[in-house]
This record gives sequence, C-alpha cells and structure tokens, in this order.
Amino acid sequence: MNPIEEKIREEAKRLLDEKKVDVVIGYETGTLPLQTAPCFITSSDEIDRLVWNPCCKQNLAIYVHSALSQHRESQKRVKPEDKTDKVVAVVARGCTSRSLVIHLQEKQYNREDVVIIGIPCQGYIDKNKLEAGVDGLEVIAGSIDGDAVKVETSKGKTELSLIEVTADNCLECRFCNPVIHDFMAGEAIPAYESDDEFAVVDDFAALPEAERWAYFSAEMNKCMRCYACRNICPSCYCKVCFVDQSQPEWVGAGVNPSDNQVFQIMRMFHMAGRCVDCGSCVEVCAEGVDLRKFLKKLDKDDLDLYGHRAGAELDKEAPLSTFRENDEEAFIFEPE
Amino acid sequence: MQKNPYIPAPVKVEKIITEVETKDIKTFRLTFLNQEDKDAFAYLPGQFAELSIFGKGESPIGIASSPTDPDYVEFTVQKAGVVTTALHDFEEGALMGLRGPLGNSWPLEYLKGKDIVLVGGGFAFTTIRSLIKYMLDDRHRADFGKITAVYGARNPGLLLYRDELALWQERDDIDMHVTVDKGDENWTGLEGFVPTVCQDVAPSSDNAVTLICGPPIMIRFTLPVFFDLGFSKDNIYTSLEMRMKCGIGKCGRCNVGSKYVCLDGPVFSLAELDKLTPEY
Amino acid sequence: MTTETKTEKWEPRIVALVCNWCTYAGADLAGISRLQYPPNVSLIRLPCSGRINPFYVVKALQHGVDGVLVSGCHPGECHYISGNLAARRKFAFLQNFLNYIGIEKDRAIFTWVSASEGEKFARVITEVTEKVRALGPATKLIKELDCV
Amino acid sequence: MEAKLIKKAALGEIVKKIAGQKPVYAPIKEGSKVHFKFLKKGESPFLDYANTVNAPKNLFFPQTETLMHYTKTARGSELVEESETNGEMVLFGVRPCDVRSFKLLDMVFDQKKYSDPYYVDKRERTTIIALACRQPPYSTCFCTSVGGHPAQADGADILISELDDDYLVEFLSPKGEKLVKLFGDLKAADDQALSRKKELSDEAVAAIKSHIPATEIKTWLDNNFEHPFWDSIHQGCLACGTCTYLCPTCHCFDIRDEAQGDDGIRLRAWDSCMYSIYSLETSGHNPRPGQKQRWRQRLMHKFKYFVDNYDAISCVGCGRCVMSCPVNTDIRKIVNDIAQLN
Repeated sequence: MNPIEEKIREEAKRLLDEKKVDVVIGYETGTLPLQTAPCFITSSDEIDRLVWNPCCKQNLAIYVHSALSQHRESQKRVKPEDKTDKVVAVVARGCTSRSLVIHLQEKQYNREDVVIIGIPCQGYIDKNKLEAGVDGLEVIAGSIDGDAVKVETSKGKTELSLIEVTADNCLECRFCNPVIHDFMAGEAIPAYESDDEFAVVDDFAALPEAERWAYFSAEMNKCMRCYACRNICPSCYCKVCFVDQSQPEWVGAGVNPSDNQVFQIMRMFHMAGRCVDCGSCVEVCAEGVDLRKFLKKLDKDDLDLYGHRAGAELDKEAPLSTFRENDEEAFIFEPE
Repeated sequence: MQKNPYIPAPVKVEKIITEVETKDIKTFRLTFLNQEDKDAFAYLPGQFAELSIFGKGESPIGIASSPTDPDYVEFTVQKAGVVTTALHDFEEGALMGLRGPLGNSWPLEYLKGKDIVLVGGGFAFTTIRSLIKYMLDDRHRADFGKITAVYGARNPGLLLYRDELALWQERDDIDMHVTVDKGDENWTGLEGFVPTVCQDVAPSSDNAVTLICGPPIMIRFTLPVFFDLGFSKDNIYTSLEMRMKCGIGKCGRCNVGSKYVCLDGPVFSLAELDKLTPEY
Repeated sequence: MTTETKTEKWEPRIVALVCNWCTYAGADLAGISRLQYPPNVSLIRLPCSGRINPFYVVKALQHGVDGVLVSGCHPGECHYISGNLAARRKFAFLQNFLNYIGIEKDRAIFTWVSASEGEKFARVITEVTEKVRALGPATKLIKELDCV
Repeated sequence: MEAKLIKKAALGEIVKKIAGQKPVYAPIKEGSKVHFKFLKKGESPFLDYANTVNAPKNLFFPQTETLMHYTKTARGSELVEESETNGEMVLFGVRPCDVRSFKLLDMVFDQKKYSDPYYVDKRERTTIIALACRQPPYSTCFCTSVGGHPAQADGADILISELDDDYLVEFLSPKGEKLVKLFGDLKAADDQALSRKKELSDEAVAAIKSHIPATEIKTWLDNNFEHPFWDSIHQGCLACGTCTYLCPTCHCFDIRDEAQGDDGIRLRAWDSCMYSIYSLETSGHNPRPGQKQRWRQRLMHKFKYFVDNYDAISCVGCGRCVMSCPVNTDIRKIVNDIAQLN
C-alpha cells in the first residue's frame, strides 16, 4: 500500500467514524487488470476498498453532484423537522477539485456539503494509449512497478513506461495538486510545466480548413451517441440535456452524421470556460473519439480572450457569467 | 406475406368534439380511407391503437368507441405531448394514420353471465365507455347481468360524454352513478369522491366483476372498498398505462416484469398484477 | 432545401438573427428610406442579442442555410443594459470554435447595427451576401434526412 | 452437410471473392479497433481479431433505420410507396457467441403474431459465416455459462474452424451450400481433420476461465425484486448505455419522426433501458425513476424476464459490456454476488 492510499483510508475512516460525512467517494480496484471503479464507502469497515494508483481515472466530481442533488430532491417532500443534511467526502485530484470549484461557483451545493480529500496526482493511464501500446490486444494481466507498466496479452508479456501511457491531458496538467481541499493525503508536488500546452490546438488550427473539417467529421462519425462523454462530465449536470428535449427536438435521435456533429458541437460549446481538461470524456468513449483536440480550443480561447482557467480560482467568475465593456471584439464585422 | 405492423392505415378526422370546459380533451372520430384497412381493424373494448401523425410521431391511446358502431373509431385524447398537441390543432377533414388494434381487451368472455361493476375516474373513462356501449347494444345486453357504473370527475366541466351519461342515467338496464368532487350552481347530481360513492352504491360481489380505470390515487382508495365488498383479486380488473413506442412487444420499454403492457395488457386482473413486479 | 442550393442559378440563403430594439428597427429604417439591398436574407427578430442561443446559429447551418448573420445593439446601447455584452463573449467563442472545426469564418457573421443605422444595415446585408456568395453553397454540417 | 478443408492463407482471398459478388459485412481493423463493417471493393477482412467492438446485430438491426417515408400532399401527409430491396448479403467472421445472439433476437423479432419485417427481411437474405474460437478471444469470455460454446455455432450457415495449417469449412445449411462454389475447388475433410476439430474445440472450452452461475440465480431473481442488494450495484453507473449499445442481444429501440420541408421519415433508433427518459411518461411519471431501477431492469431482463418468456438467457457471454464499461461495472461480478446471496 502506498502512503497516499494509507492516508486516504485513515482520513476516510476518521470522517465516517466521527460521522462527519455520510459517504466517501473514492476509487476501488476493478475487476479488470489496470482498471479501477468508483466506489461509495458508507462504513469504516469498508475503507480497505479505497485505493490510489495511476489507474484511478474517473473525475469523481460528477458523483458528488449527483449524490447531493439526488439528496436535495429527496428532501423536497419531507417535513421541515424531518429534513436531513448530507455531506459527501470525495477523493479529489487537481482536475476533480476544479470541477468541484465549478459546481460551487454555479451554486450547485454549498462548500460545507463536501469534504475534499486532496491528492497530489501525476496522471493516469490513458486507455487509448495503453490499447495502442499493445496493438489493440486485450490486457490479460497488468501491474505497475515504479515507472513501468507490466502488461500481459495473448501475445506474451511486455513492459511499457508509465510516462508513455500517461494521458496527454495529465502530461500537460498545471494542476497536479487540488486547488481547494480540506485534507491533503500527501505532499504537494510540482506541476508538469508543459512548454506548449496548446500545441495540440495550434497544430490543428494550422491545417487547411478542409482538412480540419475532414478530421472533425470523421471523428464525429465514430460517435455512437451513447452519451457516456456527457454523463461522466462533471460540468454536464443539466436536469434535462438538450439532446433529450422533445419540444423542441434539438437533435435527431438517430446516428445521422449531421446530428452527431451538432450534438458534439453543442455539448462542447457548453464547456466554454467550464472544461477542466480532466480527460474523462475521452477516457469513457468506447469508440475513441478525439474530443480533447476540440475541447482544448475552448480552453485556449478562455485563457487568451478572458485570462481565465476553468475552476482554477473559486472567486474568479467564469467567462460566460460575466463580461467587460472592453472585451475583445475584433471578430465583429464592420462593413466598409 | 404478413402485413407490416409498423405501417399505419390512412384515416380521416371525420369529427372533433371538445369534451371538457378546459378544452384540452377532445374526442376524434376517425374513418378509414380504405375498406380493407377498415375490415382489418377488428377490435374489442379495452384495446388501444397508435395514433400516427407524420412529422410528429405516434401516441398510444385507448379506443373510446365500440365495435358495435362499425362506421368509425373514436379516441378521446388529452393534449399533453408532441403528438397529442398536433392532433388538437387538427381540423375536421385532416388526414392522419392509425395503427392497431393493439393489446388485449376487457375480458369479455369472462364477463359473460356475470354482474358488471364499472368504475371510472376523470379522463380514464374512455375504454369503459367503449365497454358500456358494447354491453348496452341489443346484440350483447343479454350476455351480461346487472350493470352498475360509477363515474367521477373533479367538477362537472370535466365530465366526458355528458350527453351519453344523461341517456344512460335514463335507462333501466344500467345503474349509472355520475359524481363530481365539487359541483357548481347548475349541478344537481352526486357530489363526492369515487371511492365513497362506490361504498354507498355497494354492489354485491356475488358473481360480479369490477373493472376500474382512473388516476392512481383514485384506484388506491377504491380498491379497499371492493375488497370490503368481497371482490376477490381475480374479479378486479384494471388497465395500465406505460410509455410505449412500437405497441407490439419489441421496443422494450413498457414491460412490467416479464409482461409487456402493449402486448399482454393493458388490461390485467389484480391477481395477475400481484404476480408481476410493482413497476408501473 | 439542400437540392435547391445545387441548382445552377444558386443564390445564397442567409438567416439573420437580429435584436428587436436595434437591427430590426434599422432594417425598417432601411426600408422606409428605400435603400436597396439583396433579397437573400430572412430576418428573425429576437428580443435581444443576449437571447440568441448559439444553438440557433448551428441549427440554421444544419438546416442548410449558406450563412448566418447575428446582429445586436452596439455595446453600451442594449435595451436590457448588458445583453449584448454577454452575447459578445458567447459569439467570440462560437465563431472561433466553428472556424476551428473547419467551417468557413464567413458562414457565421456577427455585427452591431443600431436603429438609426438604416444605411449601415443595407451595407451589412450587401456585403454579407457577397461574402457568402464568394464561399459558394454550404456543404458542411447539413443534415440529409435519409439514413442507412 | 459438407465439410471441406482450405489452406489458411486462402481464406482472405475467398472472402474478397465473395465480396466481389455480394455485399459482405466483416471485421475490419481501423487504428487499434476492429469493427464489423461492409467490405469495400478490394478490401480484405481482418482475420487476426479477437472479436469486434460492435456486435454484428447492427447488420439486421441497425442503430438507425428508416421505417417509412412520407410526403405532404394536398390531402395531408401520406406514405410514399417503397420498392422492396432483396439482395443477398454475407455476414462473415461471426464468433459463435454472436451467432447465438441471432437466435435470441429471432425470438423477439420473428414472432407469429407480430413479425418485424425490417429485421426478418435482412436476416433471411443473409448468409452467416461463423468463425469458431480456437482460443477464447478474451479473458472475460463466458459463453459456456450462458448456453454457448466457443467452437459450435448453431444458427450459422457456414462454420469455419481453425485447425493447424488449414481451416475446416462446414456447410451447415442450404443457404451455406449455395456458397460452396465461391470457396473454390476444396479438398473434402477427412476423419483426421474432424477429430482434430473436436480436440481443439474441447481445448477451447477448457480454456474459458470466466464462469458465472447464470441459470442458478433465476430463483433468487424470481423472489427478490425488492432486496437491499439492488441499492448498491448501480452507484458508479453513468447511465451511458454503452453496455446496451454494444450488447449483441439488447434490442430496445425508439421510434421518431423527422421532417424536412414537406418530406419526412419515421425512423427507429436504438434506445437503452439505462436512460432516464426511456420509460418517462408524458405525464411526468416514471415507473423506473432512478438508476437503481434501471440497472435492476437490465439484469432482470437478461436473466429472468427473457427466460420467463422465451426459456433462454438473453446474454451470450461475449464480454463486450464488461470490457467497455467506462466505470468497470462487471455483470459477471454482479451475477456472482447474487449467487452468494442465494
């Protein structure tokens, strides 16, 4: 057991035993090699399920949101004297904490409703990189040994370096430590200082228009509209998503290429100033759609135009919740 | 080759009757454009059909008319979703589609020779109306014993089929009780909730079957009344509602346990429902 | 809609989403002043540019229009004080994003036209029509109904 | 029944040859993922695959399918008469588990009272060529627990089994026999080949390491619709529906209309019991209001309701849902946990 894991368990045990929280949301070992699953611990007898390693990938903030909003919903028909509070503890890395900040900024719940067990994080193993690393074969067994990922496939054993299978968003992450926390399960670590965080955007933008469109439409054609990207995203918490509305019906129900594109454009557009680049949407996609290339553009505009990074500071307003008189308007058309 | 069960038959909206003061419930009388479609549409009271409006979609609605009036099919529809709103905007003469008949019917064979107690509440009176019209028809009346019916609505303005109700109240081959939760200045009939009226009417459970159709809250309070009167669960029938799409047991969503409401229902006895999961 | 654009005498079809308090009145003024401008634009009046959901722009393109124009009040002149300032940020993101994924910049154009700028309105429409005409018929994002 | 032998290297060319005559739906590799897709002209199928990401049900029951066209006339909206298509197709490279899924889907779509013409039509004009598993493709495979077999493909028209240097090709139905010519001048299989097939087949069965007590939990499911067990299994579930979309036996769909100007279509699109709006009624009432109820529905449907109705488990043990779940919710673990409660 690594020291961080140990501290997470200790803190979870304390919170549960002292009845400070109702549930601790963390990660547990999955049933498949090199995978973890979100877990929900309500009794300190179960704290040994909690783990922390580079296979912990999901951004757990969405579970905090759903637990608290479901609780609030359940309290609606309860007499005032019988109402209960619910406090959720969550194991949070940098990106998770930024998502929590967004929830707090958007008044989804109160700060005291969530206890943040902060984790210094060096990144997680990217499913797609791992898959490419073993040429699409199934990983039958795997383990992490220092900087090496040892995997076994039907074609035998191989070893990959951890850094080569670490997700791109993690390698460029400036928030390796949580931006807010109530407890830190480990010493803060230096952030990766990527030289050019937005190289992925600049390279893509440099391509001819037709090539950009060809890439975008080909990627969106892969989408099978399962909405896993939307459902894992902590910033996608609308009670009724626009794709589920029937009056008006914004997007057709079928996998029409145009509807796929429109769905993804609008979902991504909702992420303007709200995407923390946690990579969860990419990670959950069964078809491996390259969403990050496009989301990162919104990220870049957020920074370039409004000097803002999603969820980085609790008291700094998101770009689309505010404005300035002298905002950039070079794009406004003026006739000659 | 078997007929494609997804293709609706073309029908014309022959007549539109606004049923209630709030104008959000109308009865649509539909006639088939093709004789073969009309012949194929052989139905019994309690069945439903998919009303089909191209560009909007389909909506499953219980059939309100009786097969004893063979010239047309009627549906009483509340304006609620996309399809029903479009339907309410129709004018007489409009063309639309009809797919069915679907589902099972009220258990007519089982009801033969028995006393019948019908209980309806609010808007959910449509398939009971179909059954009443069927049973009161000269060709069928002798098949059934005493017919007692209790129908209630929140106020007189919300009662469906008011002319027919008045006619039925005149007749002596049906004991018709119409009640409202709260009457207005012109109301001379019963006032009170359906369960209470059932209690007062107190039909005998001897060789009798009751068919109950109404909002869940009404059903919840009416059932104990019938248990007290000695009705067994085999002799209490109701009609379920569920979100449906295909209507032919394929698309999946309307199951209650292993039964599909569209295929095995919508009519179930309480005894049958007890064997299913409580998800409806 | 899409077949129409493929005929030889193609004329650009443009949808303009405009604010009721400024651009719409500006269009009126252009009309009263008998100013000439191309007939390619269908005007849709909304209460404020702040009310214009960016989705409207995307949906218009999906339905096969060749260009979308969005026009509101000049900064500082919003009838609701700041609707246009909030809109400005949304549209900055939107135009950048649409262009980034490969949709021509001139398919979605944003501008300010006040109630007194009848002449500017006519010029905007003329120039926007020419810009869109130069791009040719829209081909991206358009929904073809039949599937499989 | 005929059984023949072909050299291993020859198979790809044979499939290409068939594809020259009729549309062939086969495994194709793009990037690191393998999908069932239509072979393009001159394209070779990818034979060295474990199984495909998507299930082959897509061929008979596409994710989106136009049911009918309509157009506006002076009288109102009317159906457009369609001309029927009926070309023959070939589905190549189906694993035995996926072949089994067709038998299960047939139970739903090909019924006496209501037969689904869209599914049945495509199903009838398709010849299924199955490829037996010499080894279970994945460690998550559990076909033998749900009535399947890695090397037998009841329902296939042709079964191809990998031997040492050859493929054994068995023509199992008249539909399959019609394709014999396209396989070229083949050597008849001798007894040695047949007994080698049997050996390998037994090895494949023995190699399956994943087992679930799928039939054993039926009694528990019959009696425990309400049980605290259901309170926890759904917690991590994102309600994304990936499991149902990739499942070879899931068949729920939605019917929608789409219009453009005066013309329109009625289409059907896959739907999923994992979605909140799936069972939401217009009134706002939802009989399955939470993910707990939806998860229970999915499990019950596969292991109880389907068994009640058709006497078969609606799962073929392909493991796609296990491998693709974004949060690693594992149906094998859930079934095993239920068995522990028994």
